[in-house]
Amino acid sequence: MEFSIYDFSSFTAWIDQSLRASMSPGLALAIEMLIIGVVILIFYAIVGLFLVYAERKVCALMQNRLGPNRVGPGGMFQTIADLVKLLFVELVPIKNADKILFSLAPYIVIIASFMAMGALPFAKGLHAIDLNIGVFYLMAVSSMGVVGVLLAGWASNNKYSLIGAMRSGAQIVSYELSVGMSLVTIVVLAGTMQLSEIVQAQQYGWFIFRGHIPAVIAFIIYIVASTAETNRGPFDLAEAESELTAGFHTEYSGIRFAFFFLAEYINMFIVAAIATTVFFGGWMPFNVYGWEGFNKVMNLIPPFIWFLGKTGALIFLIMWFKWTFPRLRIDQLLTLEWKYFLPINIVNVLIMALIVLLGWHW
Amino acid sequence: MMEKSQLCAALTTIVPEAVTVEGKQFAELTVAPQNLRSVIGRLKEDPGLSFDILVCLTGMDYGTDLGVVYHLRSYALNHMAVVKTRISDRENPAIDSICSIYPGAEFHEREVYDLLGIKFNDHPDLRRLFLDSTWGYPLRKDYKDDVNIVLK
Amino acid sequence: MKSVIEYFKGIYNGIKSLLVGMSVTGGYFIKPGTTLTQQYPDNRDTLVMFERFKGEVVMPHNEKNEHKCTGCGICEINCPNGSIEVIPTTEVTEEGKKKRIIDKHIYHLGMCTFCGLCVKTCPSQALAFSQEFEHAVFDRKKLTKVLNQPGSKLMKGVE
Amino acid sequence: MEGKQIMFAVFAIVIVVFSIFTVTSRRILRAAVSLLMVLISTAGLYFLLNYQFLAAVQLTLYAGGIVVLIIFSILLTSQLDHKFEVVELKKTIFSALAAIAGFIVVATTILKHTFEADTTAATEVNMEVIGKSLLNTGSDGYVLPFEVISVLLVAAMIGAIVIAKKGSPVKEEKSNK
Amino acid sequence: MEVKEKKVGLENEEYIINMGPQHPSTHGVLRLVVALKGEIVQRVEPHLGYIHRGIEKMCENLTYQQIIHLTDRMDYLSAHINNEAVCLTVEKALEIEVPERVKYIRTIMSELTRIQSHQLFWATFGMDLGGLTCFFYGLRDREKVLDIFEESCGGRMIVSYNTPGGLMNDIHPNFQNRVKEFLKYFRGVIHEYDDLLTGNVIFQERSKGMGVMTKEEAIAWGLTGPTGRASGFSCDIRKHYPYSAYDRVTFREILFDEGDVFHRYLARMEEMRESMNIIDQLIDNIPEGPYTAKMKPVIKLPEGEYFQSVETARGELGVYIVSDGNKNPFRVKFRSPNFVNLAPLNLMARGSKIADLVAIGGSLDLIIPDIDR
Repeated sequence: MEFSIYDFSSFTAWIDQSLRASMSPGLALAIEMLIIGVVILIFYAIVGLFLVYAERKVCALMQNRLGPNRVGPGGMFQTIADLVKLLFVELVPIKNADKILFSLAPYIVIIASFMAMGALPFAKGLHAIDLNIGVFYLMAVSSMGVVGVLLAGWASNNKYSLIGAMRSGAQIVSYELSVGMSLVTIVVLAGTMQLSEIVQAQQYGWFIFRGHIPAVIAFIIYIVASTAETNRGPFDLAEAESELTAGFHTEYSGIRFAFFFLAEYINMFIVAAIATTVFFGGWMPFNVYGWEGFNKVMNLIPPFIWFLGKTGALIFLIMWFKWTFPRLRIDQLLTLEWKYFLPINIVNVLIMALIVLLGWHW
Repeated sequence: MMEKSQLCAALTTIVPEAVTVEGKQFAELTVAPQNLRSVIGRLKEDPGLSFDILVCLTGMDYGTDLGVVYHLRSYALNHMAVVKTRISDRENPAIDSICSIYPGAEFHEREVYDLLGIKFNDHPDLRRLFLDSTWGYPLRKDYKDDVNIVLK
Repeated sequence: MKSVIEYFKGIYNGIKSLLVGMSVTGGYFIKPGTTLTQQYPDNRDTLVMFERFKGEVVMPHNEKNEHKCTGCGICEINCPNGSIEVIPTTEVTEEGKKKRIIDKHIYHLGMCTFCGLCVKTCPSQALAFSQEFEHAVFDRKKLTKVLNQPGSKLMKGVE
Repeated sequence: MEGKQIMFAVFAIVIVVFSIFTVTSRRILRAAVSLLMVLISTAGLYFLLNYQFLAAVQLTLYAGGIVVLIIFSILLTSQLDHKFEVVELKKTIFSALAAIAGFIVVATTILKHTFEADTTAATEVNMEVIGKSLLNTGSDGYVLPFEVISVLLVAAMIGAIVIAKKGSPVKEEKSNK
Repeated sequence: MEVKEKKVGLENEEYIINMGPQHPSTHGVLRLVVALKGEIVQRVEPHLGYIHRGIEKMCENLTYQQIIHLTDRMDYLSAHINNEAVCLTVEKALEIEVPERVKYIRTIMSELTRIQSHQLFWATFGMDLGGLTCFFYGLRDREKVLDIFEESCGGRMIVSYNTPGGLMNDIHPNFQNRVKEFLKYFRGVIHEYDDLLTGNVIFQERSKGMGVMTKEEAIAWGLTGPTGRASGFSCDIRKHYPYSAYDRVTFREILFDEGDVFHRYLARMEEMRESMNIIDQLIDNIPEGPYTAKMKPVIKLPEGEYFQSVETARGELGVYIVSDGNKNPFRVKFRSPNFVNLAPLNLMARGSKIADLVAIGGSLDLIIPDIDR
């Protein structure tokens, strides 16, 4: 089977070479970094705007409403209008707040999500950096966002914010374990942490199909735990608006609030993208062994469409959770992690290791 | 369920110090303020009456003296009684609290204190409920507020 | 052993209940026809209020600019909020008698609680509720309305 | 200048500046955040050296774990407007002397040492090698220290839970008042 | 004697937060001063009066017809039942027998009011617990009841439909069809309520065993309505002291023993079904006749005291009117259910988490204007 009709590595190599040919290597590197930064930034903004719109439409349809439908066709430009509004909204100064940390917090959150973006493989050869510890790197980076949340809650000088921040801290630190362990399950199956190799290893079948039941369990735990890690409903205790008004970002306004808001959606995209890469074959098209014609058609679809499509489906699943379930309580949240997810996860990893050792997987 | 006359008769035997009033909607007792708590306590404890619920606690201003009206009900026996008391001291009215008998009376008594200025002795937490301390006692008949009360 | 069974049974039942809930929201997601949103104000022309809807108090006039209000003031007495003021004046009839008629029937929409007592108690059915519901104005003074139109007269035969 | 050298300079400056902030800041949380910056920059240095595994460990454990714990405990214990008092001059002088002494020792060692340029190309450490040697019982294996640390950590965790659980929940005090 | 804000820190472990008067979960302008220790609630202290309008004082200067529209504004979700309470008291004082038709219509309207109130409870309770979709489903169904009200009464929430002696006007000719249509529709969708919330494992975990009131406590504090009945306290005025047409219908009093948040919720869910049964029994049998008894234009109650209880959606509403023979009452007292149900909040919430406090407050289904009056 041939998957590489769309290979972007030659394209990126060509850019690299033409840059290096005309200038010093240091300058070329700087320009490459600039290009990558700008591209990711633009992609980031587009994903953010689109996801906010998608969330509104999804929840509206689930609630028998129409959702945004005034600005642009089908309300497409509603989020842009909101963004413009947020840019012009006054940054309300907070009395007795620690001003430096207060303004620093949104940047930490957004930088943490930004750093993860670079390691995602969007298509063959289309990623900023292909670390050999890719999965580990993603987890490491995503664990930094919580610092921003904690700082935001503390620096706001608001009791609700502080409670929200504390909840968020406890929650993210706990659920990182589950996210890590469920990813480890697949790393055991793949035998590598490099994201490009993980995708390549799924050439003959996505891991969720190849890994038997442990992979499915790992996926379920991953999707629930990552919902919790991104502070989304039903795990949105940090901003639980019926208890803590808006939790850690109660006091934020204008563009700083927009940063938190955007980071939430980007984080959702990132966790869905990781799940896509690790469980659903990344940019690999859906192929069925033996159905040659079908596979040919599938292979014609560009890989980043596959990638974004799978990610979108997972994002829809996460949104579906939020608009259906009531919120958990903090102790139940922790019980779920420590009493259910962690033991199941450990057993799951062991079973997966056994399967790999005995060669039972496909 | 007891008839009203039967109930009245039972009441007179159990609380002889109270005056039973005839010809009202419910069996009605009038009690002196100092006897109030013991009377209501007995009404609640007596198995033949067992007034387990304090339905309503109303502060009254009769113009000359103040009063408190207690509506008691027994769901088990499906009957009701009214206990009334009058306080003639308008300057510094006080009466025994029945919070120890019916804990639910706590808010009622605070409301009466707030709106009529009747103090309840031994109330666990007697503070104004709705209004702040700069207000008078608006449910009194002689309360004047030219700004907020406009009569046509 | 029993607690182990309980543990897994709990997981199974929990997941099942969550899926049942998701089927409800997911069901509505794929049925866009159930949308209830009204496209107000686009549908202003087709929006019909119920005939008894208590929008605001009006005094119906006929085509000859006549109303039925005799200026008796019963509505003013019955209004609990003082939102109606009847300013009467006297008029000399053809027979030379002095007769009480209204000069102005003033209605403070901002104070009205739509209890309907004025409409109900009016002895000559001079008042009615309109189905108007867009009451928002920028100036509070606009909420004070004079119900009788300028130059209007009492309808013949109404005492 | 090579790109790597620029990056090294940036990281070095960040580390130096934020280290000074960490010890001089009078607000404890700002000190913690400065420490976070130092640790992240250190991770950046590891990345520069192609020690990706170590860099990720640095980020996960220090930036994501330990600093979060530090911030967490600061949130639990201290107040927003709390500032450290200005240290007495005598103490400042003493600590400055101690720091300078330490600096002299390090500087002389570095200056005396002759650094040889590493001729081998920077190689990525294979994850499999790290994993195997971590769980190796042989002479260069780490399984014994690994397990010892695990036991130690478990003991510490149990101790922490026991200490934290001292207070009894208020629910028991519930009474009909 | 305000609660002093104490310094937060190690030396004082109490952490005091103000929930309200502007807070999403207090459903109005209730202010709860909550003392916390970590996430655990040590003490809750309701501070009232943010919308105290002095309705009882206002009543002393209004006629009996005019009082009606004020009672709409106490418990605005049981507006019709509140109206009925005053009307029944006045009718009892005047010893007027209202026409049968009026009794039937009042009963149907009361039960519809109860249904829409519980629908809104379901909607907001779901939202209190973070299930935002519930809010829209609940309000979607409630709209249908409000349309029925609007067609006959002219008002949606603030109906002012009753008047001493009868009704303001006759029911709309469409009324019966619309009610039947609604019942058919609502029976079809009520299972969504259970699917979305009642059966949900997260919801059950959140609500079971929270804010428990035993039967003894419920009786001692005088809790009524679904709140009291969830504790096993049989306190349904409709059963014990039937008024209007309640003595002509058979229905079940919903009683549970647990007295926790979940069963308070369940009691309301069951009551909706029971209310539909009541309407079923009455809707086809509304007798013909006048829609109001003959009344004088100025009502003067004979001198004396009158007390009447009705069962609103939240519990027992008692109306106590003291008359001195004038057209205005001498004193009016409303024994409002929310006021009584709020009192033991501290007892219920002590020792639970903040999130539970929200759930407990939501399960009491408090309407703040009814507390403040």
